[in-house]
Amino acid sequence: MDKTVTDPAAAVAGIADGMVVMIGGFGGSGAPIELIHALIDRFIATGHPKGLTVINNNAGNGHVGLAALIEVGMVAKLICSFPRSADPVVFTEAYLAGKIELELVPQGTLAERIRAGGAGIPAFYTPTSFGTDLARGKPVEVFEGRSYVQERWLKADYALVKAHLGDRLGNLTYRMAARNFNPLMCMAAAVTVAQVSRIVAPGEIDPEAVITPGIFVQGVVQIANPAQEETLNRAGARYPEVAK
Amino acid sequence: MDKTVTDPAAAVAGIADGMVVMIGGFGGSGAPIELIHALIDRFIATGHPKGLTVINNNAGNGHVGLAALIEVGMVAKLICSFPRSADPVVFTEAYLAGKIELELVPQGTLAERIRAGGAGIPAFYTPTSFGTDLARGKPVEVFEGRSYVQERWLKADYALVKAHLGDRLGNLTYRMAARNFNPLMCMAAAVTVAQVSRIVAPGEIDPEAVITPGIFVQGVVQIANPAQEETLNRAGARYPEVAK
Amino acid sequence: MRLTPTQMAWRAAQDITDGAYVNLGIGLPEMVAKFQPPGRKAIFHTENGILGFGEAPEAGLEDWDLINAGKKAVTIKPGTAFFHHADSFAMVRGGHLDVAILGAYEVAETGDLANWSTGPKGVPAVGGAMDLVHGAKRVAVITDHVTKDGQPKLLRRCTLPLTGVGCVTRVYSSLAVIDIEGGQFVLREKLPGLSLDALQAVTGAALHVQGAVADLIVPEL
Amino acid sequence: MRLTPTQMAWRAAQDITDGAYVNLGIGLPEMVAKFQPPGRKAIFHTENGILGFGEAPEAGLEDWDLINAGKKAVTIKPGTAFFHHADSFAMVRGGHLDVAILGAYEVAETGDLANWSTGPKGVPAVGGAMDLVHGAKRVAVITDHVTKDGQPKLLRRCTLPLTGVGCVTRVYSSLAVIDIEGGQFVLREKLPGLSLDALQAVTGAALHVQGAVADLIVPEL
Repeated sequence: MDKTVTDPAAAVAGIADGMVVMIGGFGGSGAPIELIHALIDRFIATGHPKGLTVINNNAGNGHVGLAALIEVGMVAKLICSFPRSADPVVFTEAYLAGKIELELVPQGTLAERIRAGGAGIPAFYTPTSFGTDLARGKPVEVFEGRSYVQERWLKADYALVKAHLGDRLGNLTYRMAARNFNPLMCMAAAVTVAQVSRIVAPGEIDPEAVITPGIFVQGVVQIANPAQEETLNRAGARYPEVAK
Repeated sequence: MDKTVTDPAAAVAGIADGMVVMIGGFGGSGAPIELIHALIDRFIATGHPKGLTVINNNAGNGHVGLAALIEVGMVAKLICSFPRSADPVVFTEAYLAGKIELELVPQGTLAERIRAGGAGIPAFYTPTSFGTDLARGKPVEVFEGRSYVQERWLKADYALVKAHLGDRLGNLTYRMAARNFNPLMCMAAAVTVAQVSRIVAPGEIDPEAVITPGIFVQGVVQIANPAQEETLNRAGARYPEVAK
Repeated sequence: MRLTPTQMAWRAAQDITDGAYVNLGIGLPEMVAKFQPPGRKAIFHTENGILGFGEAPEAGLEDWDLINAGKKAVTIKPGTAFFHHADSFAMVRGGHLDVAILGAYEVAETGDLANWSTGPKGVPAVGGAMDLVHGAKRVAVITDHVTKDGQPKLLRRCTLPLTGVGCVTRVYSSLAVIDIEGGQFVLREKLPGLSLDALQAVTGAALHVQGAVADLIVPEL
Repeated sequence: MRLTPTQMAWRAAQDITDGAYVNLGIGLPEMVAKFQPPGRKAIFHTENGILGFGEAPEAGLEDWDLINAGKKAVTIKPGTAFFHHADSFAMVRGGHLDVAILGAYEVAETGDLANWSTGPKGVPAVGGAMDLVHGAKRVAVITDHVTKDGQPKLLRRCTLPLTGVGCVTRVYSSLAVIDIEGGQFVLREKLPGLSLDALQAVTGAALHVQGAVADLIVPEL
């Protein structure tokens, strides 16, 4: 078994119009920029995929990565906790113009809903958001004298994640806080594709150090020197490049 | 801050009559034998603690560790998934004699209930046990056309776990499949005491390699060469030693 | 004339594809791992937190921190991963396993399985079976076709406490390979020397035939 | 005469005990970390998966995989641990944090907090605040006592969308330290030059006095 995928274009080739796509990362850390840009390339070339529902903690920053995905018009709906950033202009304009739907979810609930999707738990109760606008319409139940809100799992057709090392069986490690939502999204998607800085031979990752076991990963593509959103934004980058 | 505890006796000194105690391990792997035996020593010397509710995957094997805890009469109730072993005579006799109460829980549900206790999730839904005797009396709900059983969290007053390395902040690693329920129990108990093979300085455990972050651990005690249940049982060991 | 446990395990192994994620129940199903056809490598999962473990070590080389769900010593190999019990059952319950193969006391034509309790006497023990039957994409059973007393184990309805409802889709018995489809037993293979009538006589529910019934041929093992 | 944001952060820091696990909200609360009294070391948690992180690196030495919830670069130090978002919020929701200190638009005498939405206009953003207010053992707020327009931020009832119900137990304002007990604001400390009447005049609900009210004295910073 070899889950290696040759390039980012091949890695995202299966994403179709209207799919639900989880994209890892918290701000720029752990964001799979090259996979997102490969998806944009496909859209520029073919007009697809479009009408995507994207699940990410944020809503993009500047004009690269997730922001660029929104800017070119591929995203119909965003499920996130914090659609603000240093430069949130792309999402803000799309949202205020009514061009993109927003489902706002508290960050811990977002993480837990994704884990639940991966773990076969269709619903769970949390104290988070009880008594607030974000609990509106959701069932409430009292356990041991305290009120809790029922939340549902989140699943996806695809997850695009960024990891550090990966082997051809799909075992992954992450780099510091770039871990964040990535391991959860690997669990919750029918197809998970991970971009990794280096593909190593099975056994090179210590079995104790595997964060995402290969069972949760369907494709691994090597991007040796991945771009970092913060660095791109400080350089004023745009994707696709305007000059093209 | 230094969570180091000098010896097993001090580590278990706070466990009182009637408490709920989670004990890590799957069979002998990851079972904190020395902590259990320290608890037995206290009972032999003082008559306390007694009437404990113990949560473990199993019900002990032979006449050491959890089996010995049951044999000396400290356990009023056991919550477990699989009370069979190579030599289950202690639990079997106590159970058939009506001396110990048993709550049988499917293994994945047991793990998830403990995690839920640690994660502040009072209840969740699982497909496991739907339509079986073990779902009797539990709420059932249909999500997306499939039936699920509502399960509640499990929490404990104490967790006794076995880890591999630990630092004085309580960060822990485990050894291979000895990980099992241990990290979950650390999360779900008001007080977690971990026996570790070696106490290391903070920073000696790679931040990427920490399995249980110190926030979940209140005490760390070094047991340099921990006994292994399988080895004790093959040698026909009993605790406390009969010859004493 | 019937298959030995080893032969049943061999037959079950022929249906496991290369790269499949597989959980094998304690006991007889564990033997399936030995009979993977050449060129295929399944990845084995054990509930206690190992994916991609290897064969048993030589006697005397056991490490009791490295065991499977049956508490037998196993080994690691390149690509092994360790994880805790909640992650392990996320793999199970979340539908990430391709196949689970379990033992059975009884299987019903509805796909119901009973394999954890022989009734109110004795000590009940469930382990991970109830999670596996509702988690794996395909749940199969390996079982003698009849009990030690010659009574059918394949029934219209289970009489023992259930492990899961409508979960089993294929039975590898000592006499036949039977699928469960639409609430019926559908016969796929039977021992060459065994007539359909003879097989039906030791089966507690109607056997249906859809298309050809192949000969169940396994090597001497 | 009122405290600067830095002085409010200093005051809040005085209540954090040695070894406490603390989450500091984005912005003003982040400053609390700088003012730990000598001999005390809190352990700081950030929602995006770090426990026990260190101070900001020098400019130019940032690693953008090592950031806090405010997306600012931080550092590791001996004892740091990384984990994923579900484990991070298990720490929060599971009651493992000792203290969370957050900013506020409004705080009610009931302990209700509003700090995530200024109403239907603009883009709403909630982040981890709703989890923190129901997770940490103690939830405190740092806030100017009044809005930029001089209107009270401490109210009988919040007028903006709530972050949490009955969750705040202490407010460090630019004028006073106020506890919330039994649905009342209980004044604990106020600036020495400020009369109770003057403080009440800029507070949107009754201030109660139980025992002595101490002088709120902070260093020049």
